Amino acid sequence: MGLMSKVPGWGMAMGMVYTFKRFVQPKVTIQYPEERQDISPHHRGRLVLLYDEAGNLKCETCFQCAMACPIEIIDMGGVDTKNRMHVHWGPPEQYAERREESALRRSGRPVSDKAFAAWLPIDLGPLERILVANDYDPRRLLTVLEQSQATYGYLPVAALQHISHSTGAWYSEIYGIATSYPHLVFEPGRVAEIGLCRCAACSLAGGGKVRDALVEALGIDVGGVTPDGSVRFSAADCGGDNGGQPLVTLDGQRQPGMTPDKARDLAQKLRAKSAKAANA
Amino acid sequence: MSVISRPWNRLSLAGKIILPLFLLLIALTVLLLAGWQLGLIPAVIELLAEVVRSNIDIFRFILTATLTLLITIPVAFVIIYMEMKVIAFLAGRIGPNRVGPWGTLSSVFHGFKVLAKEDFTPTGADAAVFTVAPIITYLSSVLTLLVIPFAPGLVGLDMNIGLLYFFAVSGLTVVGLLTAGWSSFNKYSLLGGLRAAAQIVSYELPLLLAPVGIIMLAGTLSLNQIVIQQSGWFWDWYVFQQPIAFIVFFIAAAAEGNRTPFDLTEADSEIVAGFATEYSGMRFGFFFFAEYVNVFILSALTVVLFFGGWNAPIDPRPILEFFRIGSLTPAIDVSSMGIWLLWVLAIGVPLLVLLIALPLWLLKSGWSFLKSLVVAFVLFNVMAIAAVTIWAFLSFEVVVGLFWFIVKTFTFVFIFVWMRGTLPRVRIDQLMGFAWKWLVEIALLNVFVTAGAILLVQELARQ
Amino acid sequence: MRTLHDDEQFEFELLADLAGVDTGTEMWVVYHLWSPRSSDWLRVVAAGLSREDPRVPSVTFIWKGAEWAEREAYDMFGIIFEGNRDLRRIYMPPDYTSFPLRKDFLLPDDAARSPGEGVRHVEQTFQPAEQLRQPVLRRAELGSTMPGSAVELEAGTEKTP
Amino acid sequence: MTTDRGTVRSLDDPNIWVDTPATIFDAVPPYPPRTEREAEFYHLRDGEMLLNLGPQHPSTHGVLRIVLKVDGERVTDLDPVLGYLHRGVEKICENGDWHHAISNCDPLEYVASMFSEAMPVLSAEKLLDLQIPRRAEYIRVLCWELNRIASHGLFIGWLALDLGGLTPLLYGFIERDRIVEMLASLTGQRMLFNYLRIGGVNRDLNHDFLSRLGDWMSKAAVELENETRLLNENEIFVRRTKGMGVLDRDTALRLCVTGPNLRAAGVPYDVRRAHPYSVYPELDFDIPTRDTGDSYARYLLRVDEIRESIRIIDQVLHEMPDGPIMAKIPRMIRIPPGRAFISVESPRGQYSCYAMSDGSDQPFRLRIHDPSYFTLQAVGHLMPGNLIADSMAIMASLDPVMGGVDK
Repeated sequence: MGLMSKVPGWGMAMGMVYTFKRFVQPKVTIQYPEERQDISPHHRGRLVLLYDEAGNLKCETCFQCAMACPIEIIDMGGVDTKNRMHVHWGPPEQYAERREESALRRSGRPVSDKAFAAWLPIDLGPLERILVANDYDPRRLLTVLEQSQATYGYLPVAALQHISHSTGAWYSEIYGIATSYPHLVFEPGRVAEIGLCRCAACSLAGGGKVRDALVEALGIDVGGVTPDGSVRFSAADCGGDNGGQPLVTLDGQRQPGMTPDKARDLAQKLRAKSAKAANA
Repeated sequence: MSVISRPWNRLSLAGKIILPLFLLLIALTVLLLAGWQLGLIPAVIELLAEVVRSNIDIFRFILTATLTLLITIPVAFVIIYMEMKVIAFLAGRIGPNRVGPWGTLSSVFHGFKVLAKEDFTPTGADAAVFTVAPIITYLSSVLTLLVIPFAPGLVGLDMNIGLLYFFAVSGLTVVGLLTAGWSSFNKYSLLGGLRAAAQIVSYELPLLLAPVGIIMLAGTLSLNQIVIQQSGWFWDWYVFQQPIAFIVFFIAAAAEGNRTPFDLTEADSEIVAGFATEYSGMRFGFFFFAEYVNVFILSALTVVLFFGGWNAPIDPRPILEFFRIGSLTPAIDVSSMGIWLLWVLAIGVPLLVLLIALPLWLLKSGWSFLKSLVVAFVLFNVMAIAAVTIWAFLSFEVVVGLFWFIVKTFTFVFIFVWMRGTLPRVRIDQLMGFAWKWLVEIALLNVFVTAGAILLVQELARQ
Repeated sequence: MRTLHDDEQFEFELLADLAGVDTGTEMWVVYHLWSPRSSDWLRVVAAGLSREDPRVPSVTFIWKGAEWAEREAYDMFGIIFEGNRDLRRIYMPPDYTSFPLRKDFLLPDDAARSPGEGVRHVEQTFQPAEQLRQPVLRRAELGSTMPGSAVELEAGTEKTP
Repeated sequence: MTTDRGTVRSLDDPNIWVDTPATIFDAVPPYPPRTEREAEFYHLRDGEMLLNLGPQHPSTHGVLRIVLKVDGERVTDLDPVLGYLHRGVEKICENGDWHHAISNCDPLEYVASMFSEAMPVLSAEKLLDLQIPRRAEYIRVLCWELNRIASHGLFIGWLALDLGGLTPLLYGFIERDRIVEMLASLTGQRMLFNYLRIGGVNRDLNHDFLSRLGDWMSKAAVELENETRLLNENEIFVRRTKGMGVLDRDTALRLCVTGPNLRAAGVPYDVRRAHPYSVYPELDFDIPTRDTGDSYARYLLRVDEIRESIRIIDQVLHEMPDGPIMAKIPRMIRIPPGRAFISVESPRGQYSCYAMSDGSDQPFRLRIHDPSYFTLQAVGHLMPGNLIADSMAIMASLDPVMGGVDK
């Protein structure tokens, strides 16, 4: 072979011959869905919950594994041994949740800054009494939220976090429930509310122009709250009898004869009043 | 206006497309009918026929140009699929086998994917040049197909300067690559473009010099004549008279088509994707197809120049005389059958299908009669197609030529892909050194040797 | 160090490791030296560096490879190696000012707060010689001959951190 | 849609204009040069251009950005920018106890993680001066050598890929997959094994592992020959690697390069012989060295090392004693205060760790010395003067792994 390898192309030719040999040899690909690779029984790749012979789950949420996990990726939730209380270990949802206090803001809905006064320390006494009354039951979250809004006037972030911690319900569950009911409010203090009816009749009567004026004045769209938390712009419903004018309500009362620039003054008056109240 | 505008924006997107088309259709039919009545349309057709008859060769060129453009698409698909499969098999894996039977449709879906992808122009890129570059590359590699003789009668335009035209047009790819590299405002593509220019220009020389020996032997530049002169047994092919030229030509062809081991221009481990870094969508598709059409053309040219284009390796005629078999073409003259043809099609075909279905149904007890009918029909189709191809193969000269041409070309494409699977890449300065220091000298030497040989032969012939 | 390296009697030609250590009260730099021939090894500890301004002569003049080890020690502990031509941060982003591996480095508050608050700002100011100082050519100044791309970039103004 | 402005409307907030990538990501940093070296690097003479071998470049082994100063095709200077894969492993190890340190150190050298896993294990054992059972020692050596072969097999594939050859990488992966599947049957994981424990190993050899090891050993040598036949005499490969990136003896020593790259420069220095640990003194194997020190020598040297490893595995299998695989240590170990410096011969060089313990169950300081860190630095000194294409080949032949570089 010594002599032949002096010929310039010989090395490459031998390489080509070898690849051609591999060309005809059987292939190693494993067609995944049809054929499965023979993974050894000792493979630790799959986290599997074991069942004992009686058929019920061996894991009794003792959190040994979650505590021992060096990179804290085990996030467990379950019911405690007496099947009474929902228990939960691990960073609340994902890492993103841990950095961003309020799921509300992360959910992308425009929310006023006041709602995020980070951890305004409120006294949790009354909240604790409410939770005991409801037996820390995550299934009765709505009643807990309504009672806590009754006591504090609104739903402070600290209260929501305490509820989440004690009942084990996740942040997103609590915020999901709180945001889906209009009467649960996140902003402290009186929040003026401007309602505008968007039905076909009102729109034809010029409701679109009023809406644009209000949006431009308040800086938010329907269903939002102004950043300084003073005015909420919600959707009202005239039920058809709007008498030829778009229905605009202020805190529920109908405002007759509402033209776009009248609506703008109303909105600015409201924001000015709350700004005055804020720095007073 | 609000009455029309209101339902219009309520129309769905599809509705907005179909509605105007429908209206257009109605208008056209009305126009056609009116024209037909007034005798307007036949006059127009007459005029057109007159124009075509007057300058026939321009129309022939346009026809062949569009035909070659259309041929390249399936050819490129086949070669892309072949490359994917062969490299996979070389590397011990199976390659695409999910889309279509044995993965044959995967290259077609590559084409669709390339069409569907967003065609993005980077911020600093010079939009005009950026768009034109892939078109130049693609056209220059496709237009060369005009000159290649696929089969005895089947050649786009039998120019008597075929070879010269081929090299002139394929020289354009450099322009495309360079402009692509420069205009996409990216350092990597600039490097890629410059490398491409240097490489292709420096390998153009050996590519041109190698066939000079053959031109001297053949005496003409027209590819058709060259192939005709190589007819007969396989030892009449030029590769046996010009072995060195063949080796030089093959290496230069590999460099010309940017194939490994010379694929410096889009060396993905060094300069990301060379000149095609910033391209996406259909523009990248042009480059992608151009490369594979280039491979097809270069192997086709090697076959035409050195391996006797569409000539069969063995000359059937002497063997036939030996066995005293007359001309093989069975003389079924379909057109003269007239009504019988109708009968054969109407009854013969179902009868045959039934004939095949019965044994299937009886033997395969599990199958319902309908299923065996379907299977029988499929089998019948397969047999019918086989019969037709054999009949065509025997009776038409063109089909035989085309068959041999395709076989030879695809062996060379296989060799190109095989090289791509095995060999590593050559460095830019080694590549240039190899071209200038070795290939050009050998090609020149070959030219002189052939010239000397021809003179010697003439001298002997005269005595 | 030089004697250890060159002296035939010791022949410690191989710098196995250069490590910075923060012992809570002071800073150390620990060198491990190995000799390629015999299997004996040596640990040299430069202890007693003050936490405010830990300065150590650099060993890059003997082992050129120590350059990055020193860069890492500077990046993680803030230990300044005099004589190292290229002492800048190697892992952390260039405008990061606190030193992560120090004992007084609190991860949560540093991650949350913007860099630089509360931790001493050690930034090596280096004024290059005049002719090196000419402004670096920015894209707009490259004389963009491309008529189409009117890239209005502010010409050549460096954005200081 | 080509935006000729340098800025585009940002997606989250329509009224914010954001620089388009083309304008932000420029090789020239926005801040003034901070050190003399940086100033000298970013000062462009005429004809030179700064080229960003960006974090997601196809041939950097992991996430690494190199700013090349390029004059035409020739590299005149380069400045690697690290930190893209920096997870602060040393800081995390200081916050977790010694058992956590093991699984934290796994992804450090992810191609051969059995070696980087040995760092906390061996240093804890040295601090405890614990005598672990011989069977555990032998199993560890077996796993180390298997891992070395897998890593070198992959090295051959990467080197060929960086030079343009497609199939050697796949042959390398087929080869590596057999070994990794075998190790998975022993340790449970395919890549980051987490198998060593302080005082021994996690699980004993099982039948599945031994059967796979058996049929692999039978055709290991033949596979190796086939694998290298494709590249050894290939003219293009040889011409691209011979005489490329020459690292002679004293520059290697001055650059603190260790392992195969140093042995390719002619220094017969192997941690397994120079500072023997576990059962290596009892095994007889020799240290292959080359003296030309170029990429081709490094390639051939790693092929010889695979042969050596196969020999070692042979001996280990024959002399495997039986007995316990775990020394008796308390569940919650308190490492006595002290300092230990241990090192292991990993496929990329001397992988060592300087561990300090202050008596609590958490390591006080776990300094990890990764050979790829210094190999990458050597790349910085070897590349200037070559072409861009060669810089890839040189870096591939030195075989740094970014996980270890950006600890």
